[in-house]
Amino acid sequence: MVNYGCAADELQSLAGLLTSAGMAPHNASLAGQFICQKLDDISNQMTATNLAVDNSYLLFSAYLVFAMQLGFAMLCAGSVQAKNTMNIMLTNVLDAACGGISYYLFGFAFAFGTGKHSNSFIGNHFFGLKQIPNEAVGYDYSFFIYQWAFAIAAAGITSGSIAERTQFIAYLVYSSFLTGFVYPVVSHWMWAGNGWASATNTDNLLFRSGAIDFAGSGVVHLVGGVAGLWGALIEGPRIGRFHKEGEELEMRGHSATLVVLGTFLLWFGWYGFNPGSFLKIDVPYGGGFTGNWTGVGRTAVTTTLAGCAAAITTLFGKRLLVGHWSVTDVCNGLLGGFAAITSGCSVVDPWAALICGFVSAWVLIACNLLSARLHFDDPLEATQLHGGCGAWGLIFTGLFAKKEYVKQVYSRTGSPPHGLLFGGGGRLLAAQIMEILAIVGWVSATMAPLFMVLHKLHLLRISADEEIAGMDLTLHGGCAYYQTDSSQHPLKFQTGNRIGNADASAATAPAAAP
Amino acid sequence: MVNYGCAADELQSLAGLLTSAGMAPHNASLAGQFICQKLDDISNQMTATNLAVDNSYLLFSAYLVFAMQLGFAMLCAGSVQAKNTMNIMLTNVLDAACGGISYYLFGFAFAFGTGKHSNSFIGNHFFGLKQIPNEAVGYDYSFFIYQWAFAIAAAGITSGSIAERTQFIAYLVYSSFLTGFVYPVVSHWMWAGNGWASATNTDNLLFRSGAIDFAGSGVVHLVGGVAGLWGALIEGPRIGRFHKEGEELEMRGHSATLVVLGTFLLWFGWYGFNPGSFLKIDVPYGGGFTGNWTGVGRTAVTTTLAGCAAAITTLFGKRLLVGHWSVTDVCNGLLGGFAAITSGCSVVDPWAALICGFVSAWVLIACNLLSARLHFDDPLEATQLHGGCGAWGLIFTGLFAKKEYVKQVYSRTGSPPHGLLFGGGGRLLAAQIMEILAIVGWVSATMAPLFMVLHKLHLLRISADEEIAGMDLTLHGGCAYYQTDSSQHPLKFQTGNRIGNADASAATAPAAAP
Amino acid sequence: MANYGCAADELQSLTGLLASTGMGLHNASLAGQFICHKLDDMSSQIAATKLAVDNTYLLFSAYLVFAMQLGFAMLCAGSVRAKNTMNIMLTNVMDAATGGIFYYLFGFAFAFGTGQHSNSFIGNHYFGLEQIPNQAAGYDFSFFLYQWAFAIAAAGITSGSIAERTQFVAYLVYSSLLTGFVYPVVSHWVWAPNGWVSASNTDELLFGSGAIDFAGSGVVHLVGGVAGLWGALIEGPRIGRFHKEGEGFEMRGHNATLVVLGTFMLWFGWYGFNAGSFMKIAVPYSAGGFTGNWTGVGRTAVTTTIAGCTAGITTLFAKRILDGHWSVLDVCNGLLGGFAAITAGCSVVEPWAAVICGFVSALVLIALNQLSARLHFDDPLEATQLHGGCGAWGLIFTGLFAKEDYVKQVYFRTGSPPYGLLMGGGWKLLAAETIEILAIVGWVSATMAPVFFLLHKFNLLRISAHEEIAGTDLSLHGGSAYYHTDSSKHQAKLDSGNDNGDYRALDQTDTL
Repeated sequence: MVNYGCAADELQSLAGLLTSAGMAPHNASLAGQFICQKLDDISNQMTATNLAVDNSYLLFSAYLVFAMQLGFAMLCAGSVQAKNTMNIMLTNVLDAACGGISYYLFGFAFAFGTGKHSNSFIGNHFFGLKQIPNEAVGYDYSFFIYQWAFAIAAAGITSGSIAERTQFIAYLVYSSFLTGFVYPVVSHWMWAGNGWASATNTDNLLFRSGAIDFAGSGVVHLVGGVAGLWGALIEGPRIGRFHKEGEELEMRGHSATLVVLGTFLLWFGWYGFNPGSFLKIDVPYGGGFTGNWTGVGRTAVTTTLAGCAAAITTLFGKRLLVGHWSVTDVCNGLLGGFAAITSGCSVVDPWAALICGFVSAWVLIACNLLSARLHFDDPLEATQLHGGCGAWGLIFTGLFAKKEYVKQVYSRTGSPPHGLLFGGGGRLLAAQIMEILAIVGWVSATMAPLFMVLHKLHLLRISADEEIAGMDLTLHGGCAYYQTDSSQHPLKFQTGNRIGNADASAATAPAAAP
Repeated sequence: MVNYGCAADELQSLAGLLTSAGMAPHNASLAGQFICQKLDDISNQMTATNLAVDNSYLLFSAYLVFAMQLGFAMLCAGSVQAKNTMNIMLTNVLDAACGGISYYLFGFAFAFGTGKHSNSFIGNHFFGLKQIPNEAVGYDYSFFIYQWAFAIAAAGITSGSIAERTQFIAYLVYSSFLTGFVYPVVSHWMWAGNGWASATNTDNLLFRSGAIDFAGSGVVHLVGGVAGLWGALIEGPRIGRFHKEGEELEMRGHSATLVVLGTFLLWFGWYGFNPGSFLKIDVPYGGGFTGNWTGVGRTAVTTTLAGCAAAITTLFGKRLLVGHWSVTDVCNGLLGGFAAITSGCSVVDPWAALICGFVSAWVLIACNLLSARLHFDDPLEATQLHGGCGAWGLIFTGLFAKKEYVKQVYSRTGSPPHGLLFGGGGRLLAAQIMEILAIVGWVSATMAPLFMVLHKLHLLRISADEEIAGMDLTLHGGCAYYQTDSSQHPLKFQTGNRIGNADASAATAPAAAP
Repeated sequence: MANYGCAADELQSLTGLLASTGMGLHNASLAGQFICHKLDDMSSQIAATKLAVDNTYLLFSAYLVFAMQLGFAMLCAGSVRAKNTMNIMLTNVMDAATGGIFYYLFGFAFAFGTGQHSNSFIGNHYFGLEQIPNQAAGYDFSFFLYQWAFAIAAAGITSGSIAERTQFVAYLVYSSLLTGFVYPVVSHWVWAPNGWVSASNTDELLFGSGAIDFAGSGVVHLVGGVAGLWGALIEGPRIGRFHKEGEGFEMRGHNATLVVLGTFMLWFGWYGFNAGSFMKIAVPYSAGGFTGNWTGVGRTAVTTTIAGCTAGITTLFAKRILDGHWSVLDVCNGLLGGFAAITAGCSVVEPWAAVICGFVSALVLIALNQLSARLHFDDPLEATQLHGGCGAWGLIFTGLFAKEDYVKQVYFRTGSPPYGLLMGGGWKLLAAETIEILAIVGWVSATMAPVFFLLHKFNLLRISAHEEIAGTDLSLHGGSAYYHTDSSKHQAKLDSGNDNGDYRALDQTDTL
């Protein structure tokens, strides 16, 4: 925090100046102290207000990001068959719940535990939130809550890829591993003060640039997408999804309403995800009218425009390719646009966001066509959407990042590497590509063996009987929906109901009641 | 921004005063500079904090308003028949997506593009967000996001009126036109610094008062309602809704749960819509304890009370008229109360809000009875609700606006015209009525011909076959709901499934799998 | 508000000091006024910003709490059978609407109307928001809105307990009474500055401690739970729920998706409920320091999250062991139980203690559910067990685990106030917590039980068996919630008499 009060030597020199006017030293000291005391008080109060504003901002952003988990749950529930609804919703609830515990115990420490003896690969402080709040690194509890909300999003992505055919135990294992270890390590690389690819690394920037992954196209979406890729690959497609002849049977989700509900909630939450990643809002750029609040606002605009452009592109693209106006496709296109802009949202102009969204819609369509041809079955298109569009987003940032914004957002001076198309050289793009390769490599190296081991131990996929019957019945104690109610058992309760008298009196009730 | 530091002449005079004390001019200058430097630093930080608070407030309000789009989507989906769910949800998603692009490119410029050569009818600056952020007019990106969230709400209202029978192309045409041109022009009139009816007009106030439409009973709700009126009128009622004998067949929405969900989300979002319209919260009224935050809080209270009063009135009113306690009617009543209070929310007392809500419930009931008699079919009652209650809200403001609040909210001095019933004279009421007439005239003059042309070109209404089958099947690639799943295709996948081996091996899995 | 400008005597002494330099008195006065004027301007701007920040914080917290009402509505709707969906959703909407009117007219006054002639039992100022905003008490409109959002939550809890079998008129009666009177009185006791058990009581603290119920495990959850207990007891179980032989027949809710939706919305809103209860965020713990109420707020969000998460996971495995399946509905209820429990102590315990809180609350809920099944007590949403049981546990938990530092920070205590028994803080806090439980159970029983009983005697409480079997939506609310089959099957009808003659012609040729 900047101190707007008087330092000790300032007080002394002020008193000295006053003394030189012929004031008695004692009086000069009193007058100096008076002025400085007032300034100190004001300074302290301003520091407090500044912290209050920044923490409020971060906390409410965290709540918005948390609302994305609700969005995921609804999106996933709507996108699977009715018979697996309970299963997928349970995984979404547990992503949040297990993630809360594991991120508290060690995930946060792995991700942001910089300090003595820390390294650029993994953090090792703040286990169990020890020494938080910590003025030295500037972490308060709000920062933990915000990062936790991010962490559970990654696991949520993957659960979509392997939906409708995964054993519950397998889910528990990979989810804990992903949220507790794989994801935190990547976020340490990209976002911690000493991560090897971090654009905020103070020692040694990768390619003298560092990868710009502002809110996590790579850290969150690509990680979730690649993990899902391996899971879905190793499990194989759902029974009935593809036929030997290559013919494809579309397995529609059971409720488009839930898909739209989930999509809108994700959109809502994305305003915490992207603009919230500034972490502080009360930071002026020095110009008076502009500051982090301008950057935050611009980020909200680029996020909106990228999603909108992707949605409209998907609408017309799908109309041309498939022949109908599909709301579920538009929803996925929208989310693809958001996943793509997430990396560069803070450092690109609004018009560039339109390009980002436009391309990401085609990336998603192409990935979907490819995966259909390869008989790759991802019930929520999570791999294609979060993996494909996430990777495109990182490249997009390498192409379109604007120098001025990079300087503002990452507090750089001089001329930092920026977007290739803006004459910023290839350094940033190289760092972005490095990030993609590192994430794909790391997640593959950790998650693929995990899924393979589970597969070998017959813990990964449910039996064909179970799959056809639906997991809700076999594992979760019943279906999600009971539109018909249990009053069709009149015989049973008439003969043996405890409140049989109420029942009996019912027949004569109209007469008896006053 | 107020400057709390020293102006150049202040510094000089302070140094002069110190010199007069016998201090050497150099020392006096040093002492003066020291004090002024401190004050300047503090002043800058205070400006930054002020901007950070105001922008955070506006951004989070914008997010709440955006959540209303989700509310609309759910409300609309629940209020139509299951066979048209995909259609109406797609229109809601596209309202947001198309609105994002068109409002970015030109809508915002039409609405708020004041500057050189601008006029009181339409704006002409800031196309594509050029020159934003702009200190001179005080617009930052957050202001754009907030206004965009408003703009898409108007289109959402209209889509309800013409639901279940409109061609998708027609929807795309009118929606772009409404969001991109018709609505921005009206918002320029009422809200821009030089709009002809604006209460913030600095040159020439209409009737020396200007119309008070704080958060848009007229600008948003009446515009959407009148557009819907013409659409629904020209299309005619849905097939089967009315019979020659005048008998009416109620066509119920397919899910009351979605209606309630949507209503609550709209309620939630309305706290961004009404209180957020202050745009800034860090503005003291001069008294110390009160300031814009008081106005914001009072606005939230009046909004709540108007909705609550309308809901309860509707509950008992409908019970008396129809004989049952209907939750969907209560939801509509609630929304009517909100639409009505939107105009005057910031300038009336909480008790007046009760009156506003009470009357708006009866306005809605009367409009609904009238429209049933006239065989006017609006599936969501959007015309009656947003049009009728919106118009009532404008009149209500002309009757009940309180002088003190008008002065605070619109920074007026002296004795501005205020509510007729509070002895404020008829000027404000006249301005409010002028606004109603202007909006009805303008929207009719633009939207009615548009719908008529579409009608003549047979682009407006779908065919009767399509209408009976439902648009989801004919246009949008399938139904919204697949409660039965695809496991009834066992024959198909057993004979031809690509992973038929997995299927077969399931029985013998432990043996077959490696 | 602290004043950072110059008081009159400060200005005088500054002028005096400057005059001592030989500066003319007039000049000295000018110089002094210049400096003081600048400082005064800044001071008022700082005060304004602080109020803006605090009010913004409180308002957005209130909006989050309001979102819980949506969560309740969806949770309740999903947990009942399809034939009663309209009914329960209507009660949730009306909780908010009638609550808004009553809390405005007198509920807020009962709860927070302290002032002259006020007492420790009930408030008596600010009826109809008169004299609000009020600088003396520090209440602005945002405070009212926040408290309203709390009040409607309590009524929402109870409506779950008596779902699917209660007459709508009975609901209107008890809901108004609960929101307008019973709940405000309790919140006066525990939260008003002169409530008799309030930990912020400035005159006389109960046992020198006061009960710490930060965000209302007792005030909101226990109140709602106990009211629900009496309602459900007096009404008796739903038809078909239990059999003479003691066998329980599970009556599943009609839509698990809505339950999950509601649970997540409640979780979302709980961040306003618990963390928002600080009311102000721009309060430093030490001048110029890094920590302040924002740290407390953040910690509260963390403890809330962790308690819920632990309870959810505990429930998951416990139910797997007990029932044999992984149940998402049970996990949702477990989560909510954890939240209800941590609500009392969320601001004054360490994150690790929240783990214990959540773990125990899951077991409390499971035990109470088994007990209620054995006793043939039927609460369709487990609201009594969840909000009552876990809420009570939360109060005791606070008495055991409250940390001294945090109690001092949150309640502005100096010295060594009583704190958690297990943290070495003595018995006083735990005793106060226990007194709060007893007082709430006693008060709510004394008021609500007679109400329900009278309604019962007048045959206004429970619907008839016919109605119950047919479902209240059909008999009371004008039709079912769902019409998945659409009205296009009315072709014959519309063919004969449709207004739209041209379309009718098409129908006859094309569809028949």
